[in-house]
Amino acid sequence: MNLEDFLAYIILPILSSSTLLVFIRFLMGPSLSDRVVSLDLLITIGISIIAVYSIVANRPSFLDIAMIFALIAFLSTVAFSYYLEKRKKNE
Amino acid sequence: MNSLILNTISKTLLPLLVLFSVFVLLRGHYLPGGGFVGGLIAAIAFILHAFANGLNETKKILRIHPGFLIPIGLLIATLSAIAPMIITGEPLMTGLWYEKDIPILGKIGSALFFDAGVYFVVVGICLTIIFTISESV
Amino acid sequence: MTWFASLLPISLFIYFSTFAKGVMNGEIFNFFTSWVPSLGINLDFRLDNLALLFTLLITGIGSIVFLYTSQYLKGHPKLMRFYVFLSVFMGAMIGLVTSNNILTLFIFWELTSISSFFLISFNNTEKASRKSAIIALTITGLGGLALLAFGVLAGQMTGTYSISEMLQSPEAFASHEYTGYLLLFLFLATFTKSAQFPFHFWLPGAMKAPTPVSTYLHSATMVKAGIYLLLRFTPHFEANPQYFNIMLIVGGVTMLYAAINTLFKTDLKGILAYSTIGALGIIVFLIGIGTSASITAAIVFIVVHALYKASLFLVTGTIDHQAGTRDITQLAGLRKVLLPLSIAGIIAALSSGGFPPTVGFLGKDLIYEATLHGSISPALLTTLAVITNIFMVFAGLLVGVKPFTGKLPEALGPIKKPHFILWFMPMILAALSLLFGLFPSMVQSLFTNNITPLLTGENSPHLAIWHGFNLILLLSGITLVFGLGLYFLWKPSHQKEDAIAKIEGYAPKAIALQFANLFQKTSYFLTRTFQNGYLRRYVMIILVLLTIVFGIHIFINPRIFLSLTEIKSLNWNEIVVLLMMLISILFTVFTKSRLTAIAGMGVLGYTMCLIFIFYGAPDLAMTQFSIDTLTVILFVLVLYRLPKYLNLSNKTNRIRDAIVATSFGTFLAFTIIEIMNENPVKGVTQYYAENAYTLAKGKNVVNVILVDFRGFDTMIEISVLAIAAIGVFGLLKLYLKKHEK
Amino acid sequence: MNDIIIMVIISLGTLFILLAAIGLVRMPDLYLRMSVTTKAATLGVGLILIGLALHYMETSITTRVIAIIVFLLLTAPISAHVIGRASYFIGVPMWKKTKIDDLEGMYNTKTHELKSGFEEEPEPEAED
Amino acid sequence: MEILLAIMTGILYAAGIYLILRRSLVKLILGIVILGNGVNLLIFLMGGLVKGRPPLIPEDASALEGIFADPVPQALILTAIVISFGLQSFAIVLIKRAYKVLKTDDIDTMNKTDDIT
Amino acid sequence: MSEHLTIYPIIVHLLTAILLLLSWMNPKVQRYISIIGSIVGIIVGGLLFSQVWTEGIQSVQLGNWKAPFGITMVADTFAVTLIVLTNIVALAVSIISTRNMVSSRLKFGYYAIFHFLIMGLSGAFITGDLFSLYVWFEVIIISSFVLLTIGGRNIQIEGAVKYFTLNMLSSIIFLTGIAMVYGVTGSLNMAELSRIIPEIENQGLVHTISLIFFIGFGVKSGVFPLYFWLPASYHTPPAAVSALFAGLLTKVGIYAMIRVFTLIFPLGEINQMILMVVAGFTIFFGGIGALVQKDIQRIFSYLIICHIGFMVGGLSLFTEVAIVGAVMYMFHDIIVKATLFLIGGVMYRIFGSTRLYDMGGLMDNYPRLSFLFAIPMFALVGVPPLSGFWPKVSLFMASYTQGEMFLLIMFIFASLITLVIIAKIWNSTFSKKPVEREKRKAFKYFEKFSFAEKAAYIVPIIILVGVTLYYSFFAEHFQVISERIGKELMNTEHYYNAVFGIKEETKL
Amino acid sequence: MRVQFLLNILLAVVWVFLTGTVNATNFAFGFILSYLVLWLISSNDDKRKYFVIGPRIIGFAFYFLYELVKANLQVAADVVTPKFYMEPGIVKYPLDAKSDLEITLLANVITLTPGTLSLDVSDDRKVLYIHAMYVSDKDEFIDSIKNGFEKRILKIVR
Ligand code: NA
Ligand code: NA
Repeated sequence: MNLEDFLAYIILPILSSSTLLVFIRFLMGPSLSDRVVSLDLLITIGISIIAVYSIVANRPSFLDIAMIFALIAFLSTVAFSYYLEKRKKNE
Repeated sequence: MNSLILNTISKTLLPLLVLFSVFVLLRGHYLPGGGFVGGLIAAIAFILHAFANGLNETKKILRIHPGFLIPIGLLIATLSAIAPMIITGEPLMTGLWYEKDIPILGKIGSALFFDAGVYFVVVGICLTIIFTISESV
Repeated sequence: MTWFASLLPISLFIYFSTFAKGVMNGEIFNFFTSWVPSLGINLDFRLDNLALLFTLLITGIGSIVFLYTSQYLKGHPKLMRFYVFLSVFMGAMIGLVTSNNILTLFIFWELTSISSFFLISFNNTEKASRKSAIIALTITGLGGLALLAFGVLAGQMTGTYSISEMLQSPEAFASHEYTGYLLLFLFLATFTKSAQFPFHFWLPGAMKAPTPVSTYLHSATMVKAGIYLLLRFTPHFEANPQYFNIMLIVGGVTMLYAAINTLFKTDLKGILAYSTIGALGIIVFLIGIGTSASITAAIVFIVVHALYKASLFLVTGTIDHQAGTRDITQLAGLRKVLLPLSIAGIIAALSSGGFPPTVGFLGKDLIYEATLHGSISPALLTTLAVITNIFMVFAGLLVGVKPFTGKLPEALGPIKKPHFILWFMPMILAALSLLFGLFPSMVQSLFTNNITPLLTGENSPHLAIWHGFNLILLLSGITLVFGLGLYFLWKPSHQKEDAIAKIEGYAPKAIALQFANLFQKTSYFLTRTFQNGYLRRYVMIILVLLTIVFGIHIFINPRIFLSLTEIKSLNWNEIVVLLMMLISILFTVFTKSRLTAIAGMGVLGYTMCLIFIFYGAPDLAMTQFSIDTLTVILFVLVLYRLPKYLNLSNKTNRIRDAIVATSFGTFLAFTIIEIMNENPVKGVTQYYAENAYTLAKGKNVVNVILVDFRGFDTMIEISVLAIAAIGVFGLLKLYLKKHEK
Repeated sequence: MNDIIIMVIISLGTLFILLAAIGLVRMPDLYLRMSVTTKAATLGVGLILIGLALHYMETSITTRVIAIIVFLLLTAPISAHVIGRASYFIGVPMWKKTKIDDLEGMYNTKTHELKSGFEEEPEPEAED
Repeated sequence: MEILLAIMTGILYAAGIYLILRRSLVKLILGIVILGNGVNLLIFLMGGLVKGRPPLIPEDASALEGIFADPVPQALILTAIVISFGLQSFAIVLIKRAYKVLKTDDIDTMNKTDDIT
Repeated sequence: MSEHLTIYPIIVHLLTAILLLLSWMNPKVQRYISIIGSIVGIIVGGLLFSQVWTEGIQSVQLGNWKAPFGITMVADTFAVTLIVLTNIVALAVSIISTRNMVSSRLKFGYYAIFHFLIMGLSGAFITGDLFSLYVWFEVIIISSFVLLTIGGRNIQIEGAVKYFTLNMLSSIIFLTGIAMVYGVTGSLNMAELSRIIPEIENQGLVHTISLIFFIGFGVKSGVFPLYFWLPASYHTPPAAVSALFAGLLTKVGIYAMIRVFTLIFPLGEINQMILMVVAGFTIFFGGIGALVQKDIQRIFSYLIICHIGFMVGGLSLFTEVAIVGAVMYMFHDIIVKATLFLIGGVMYRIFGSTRLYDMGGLMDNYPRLSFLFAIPMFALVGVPPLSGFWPKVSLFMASYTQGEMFLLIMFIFASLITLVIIAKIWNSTFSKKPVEREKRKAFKYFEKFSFAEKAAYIVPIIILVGVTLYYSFFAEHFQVISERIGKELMNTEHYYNAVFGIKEETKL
Repeated sequence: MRVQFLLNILLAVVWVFLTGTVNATNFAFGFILSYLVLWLISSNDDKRKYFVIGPRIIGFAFYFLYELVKANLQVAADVVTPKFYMEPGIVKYPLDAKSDLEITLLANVITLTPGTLSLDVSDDRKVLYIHAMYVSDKDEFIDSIKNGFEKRILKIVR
């Protein structure tokens, strides 16, 4: 088994399954924070999926997407937190 | 947000992200990226800074109202678009290219300036929108 | 100085008179300037006998009215405006009767409607005036549009808009697929304008105008426009019996209906209004008989009617001006104060009644002559004519004689002598009635000798006051006797007027108004039903339409290729992505919390990114991701001031919406699958692949498209962004002060 | 570089990610979930990225991998920190078996100020 | 996958439509965002699906050869995404302003514009 | 220089807008820039027109990429005439805005967005690329949103929500259509599409796609039953903005409809019938809507809808003569509707309200103004020889030659109801006694205006009325132009040749 | 220290020019080379600090990695086994670190190691609140951090 096949048939499915697990937490919640954390983790896993996929498809340029994911993913988390605090403050 | 940790990191990330955004802008013609995404990243950098340190701090860093970046960007893009009409008499948006390669940037041409215009506009609009909203909350 | 304005009609009258000699010798004067030749609309004027008759009436009576007005409205603040309107109206009338181009004619026709609108509502602060004006305008406007349709149809059918040239294509007017429409439109135009039953009711309302206007509009001009057109097109329709039959019926009904109505009016102008309608009915009726005698009668009657009706109107006006009332029940004995006026009134009344030796007698004779020798049922036609004329006698006497006879009621108070213009003008007209009556040969040589052949191809019968003792004389006698009898026996009163008012609910006017009312209500209902302010319904309608479009497509043109091999080739990643996408959609749709919905949207965007990555669109993935992040930030920043979701729609709504949404989605999906089976040759894509680097010096083809091949799109796109940003800025920052709004 | 080593590194990374995912589902409260997951995933991604760098063995890619890892190390704790503090603030409940809560009562709910408990001069209470 | 994505596009449209038919302004905007995603996916599908072959000219080549994803729809989507972003941000602010001045999120209470007064 | 003229109308307004943004805080300068920009726009439009008129359809290949690889801008007679008219309206609105728009609005980019809107309109008219058309539409939509909402009162915001939602929806529909066209043909160049589409084997699909376009454009152009956003929003913004919207926005929808249904999807029998029915209903519902309204701006809004029926009806007949009529009507409508909304603005200043009930006495108090106002009002009715009359001749002709008496009767209905409505307005506004109000609004009434302010309100109306009168008395000019447009639209090879640089042997 | 760093870069650039090969690898090589050279020629303590930091950072990185893996494994065991052995709690951690940078670094490092999570810093910067999974003994927990991460970080930064 060469690397590409290994990644495509073993690693990627595992990563996808992890995604699914995280997604389940996203659906379950129960709090908004849980969902935000799930979203954050989803994106992190996405970075790994992209990395692995870039090897599978032999497109190193996909790494750039991963880079952008890594840089700005947490911004929505910050935004949500900002929201949670502000909302509390307003109430 | 009143968080020491976030404040510190955001100050570190700001130059990093801005640098990165320029990088993304410059390489767009060859690899994924370009003025649009670059502009977004730059904007996000400042937005993060604003989240962490408050709007006023960020505005101090920016010095000018982000709204001004919009006409500036538009002007750059427009000029690079009409440059061929003036310089070579070719139609609007015709690419003008400097013959030789330039280190790092590769080929330099009007498309690059155009992309830079896009970059500025995007930064300007994102910041204008987000800042306006946070101010008027 | 206000009489100065009268120089206009007077000089025009003189000007047109100079053509009289030539025209009477059979000459036809043409004036042609091209205007909009591409449409076949030209300034094509043609002065023949018929046109001349009308121009002289228009300018002649116009002169009188202009002069009369100078005293009647003396010192009125809006006198100049009045003259302007009147002049425009006169000009339009002249244009109308001299146009040889049917569309140019239409232009003038509409101008008369519009300028009469202003004239009728001249007393603009009175609600009744305004209402009458609008009714008149609506009715005549409808007619005008019908005329346009007629003109265009006739023009298309004959290939010319020149009225005289249309004569070359008689078949268009006789038997053509669209001749029916032609008739419909023409009659709609003329019957509305000339106040034929059931469109007549605008005319009594138009009496709200100052009396000079009524005089002008209803004696010689406005209402005669329809008559003019009918006469003008008589040669064209020569071979079409329907043309004449319809007129006969409509004219007959109109004259009878109007005649009877005169009994129940107490306002002088009201009586005159109905007698005008009656006269118009008679003219249409005469044209409808369609013989040369009847046409001649119609022409003569036009002149007769113009003279006496104008005169009576002016008399009425002076009475009103001096006595301050037009109520016939209150008026009597005015001869003592207004002697010259009473002479004019009596002469006009006599002419109206057809007493010899006025020209009215001549007219009446010709009418009976025509009915007696009509093509169908002379007895019936004659009976109708006699009955009508009896009422006309009555009406004439009532207006022209009654106010002057008897004892002056004290209630009227002291009455000043009028300015001489106010009695002299009606007097001129009355004198003319008398003059023409005494010398019928003048009428014949001036009018009928030339016009009758023009319209019928036959010579005019000999006109004379005295034809010897014959049936016609007898009929005239009967008419006068019964008319006089009616005048002495029937006293108009308010009670009678009120009594008839009770059944006026069934009159055309009431029906029309009810219809208008109903129409208004229906309009209101429909407008509120459709434009009810509920955005969701608006959206719904659009979506349902779209769904129907796709649905029909799927059902009548099913080309769906589903292959299972595709499902088998799926790998786990794809399944996971699809699953996540599906669930996050459902989640976003059905969650009870806004924030969770936004988070769900974030996941949705993220799965889109993954799809873009898997299928070779890194730029898209990047952009989608950054934009999604920004959108989430935006939402979050905005949302915390907004209230929580409320579950607002009820279950039925939700089910209904779900049905629409799912059927739309399903149909769309099928259509997409269908489209994906098309495999177009993508020349453009191929070109980009080959030339992105060599010609545009970029290796990221998507980016090269964005900044070069289709760079201008990007230019516009950033403009969109700029606008949006400015908009956001303004929307949130700009709060206008009260005075700035 | 030998493919086997890359496979091992990537597999390890994947394993950590899987663990993080499982942890996220299994852990009983938000704080524990965050505790478990954010870092495991960061480690996992880092390993996978290293594997990728080893696979390509190109400067441009290696630098980018390093950049991503640095970015992650900078941002991942921030996410956890901001969401954790916000959650505590709005009262996302802790697991029933939580032993200590030193943070309790330290936040000023109005001003968001956080006390240390070591303040030198306790500020006089504001009169409302 | 093509067919599944086609169906997914249908679902996105359906979801968007369902949301914009709700009475809440927020849902309305969410619906529009989802519809936007649907359109993007549709455009993407219209270019034909090609796995893992982005339209990037390799470093050692001067043209794209063989199979590659159609760049045209990608460029169109990019433009569309950006434009929708502009519109959406404006819309989001609009609902904020609407809520501020009208004091409601319920679209059904916004029916004054068509009153006949 | 002259070979690039095609693109100038866009560049002029783009640069003007940028300049305006740069002079952000200086309303005074903005006013001058805007007026100068509009005047330059008219000049450029005029030059382009004369070029098109003498040399035939002009095209520019943006980026110097030959069609269909880049974006082609095509100025045919239709487009260029619309551009000239657009710029004239722009000048008028620009002038009235100097006073109708308070300085604070200008500081929030009013003028810049206004010029972006004009740029968008010009772009939509001359683009030869389907996707580009979408992008131009978005420029138009977003700038109109902004103009609609800035400084918004409650009702304005409410109107904007409706406007936004429905227009957004229509954009999505339009984009869906474009995607499908690309999926079927692999091309976006409109000229190329005109050749590819007929070759498609699956014509059923093509037909469905054409209907999607119809619905998309239908919303924008305000046809039944897709017009709801229009009456809900057009009466809400200041007069200058309403005038701009009324004159131009719906026309872009119509323009697109005419363009697409002549060039890309020439109307077949079914679509003709659909359009015809739609036209009839549009006339009917627009007309009755206008009839029941009590506010002058709302009445005009509904009349916009009603008169859209003329244009859609003309298109539905699909003969050269009918297209001529539709196009002629469009030209007339652009000018007159804009004028009417400007007049509405003046009336608002005079009476402090736009409700008919609150008005009156205009004719007695402002006789000269009344005369001025009467011209566009009666032109709208189509009182001959004013501008509204001329197109009807062609439309009536075409209805007759196509044997569509239904349409003919609907046209008559539209004219009649317009007549009644205008007469009603006349009665309430001009004729009736002014309403005595105890409490007057606290704002500057027209009578208190300085001369300059009055001029700013009246000069634009005079300009537009001047155009109307020119149209009215020199209708031949417009007729000849429209006939050429009809020829160009109905014979697509001219367009195709211009785009693909094929020399034509015979000129039009 | 800053001077040293700039000098280092300058020398690396000079190296690049000298060798005539303009690329990243050569620059990195030049950088390391000049670093060593500078280290050799450095005279006083202040200058020396620049050269102590390098190895310390590397040392810290390894320590961090070690802690990361170790803790990860510990948590992993807890995650995959059915029963939870954790004793979670929020611990008030008194800070020695003073500057923004120090506190942030420490907090982030703590967060990055599994099982612990920096929740917030008190406004007077005296205390860091840490959520931890395993706090069987609070003092021991605090000590482990004090002597582990905090000490190392302070060494690098100060
Ligand atoms: Na790009
Ligand atoms: Na180019």
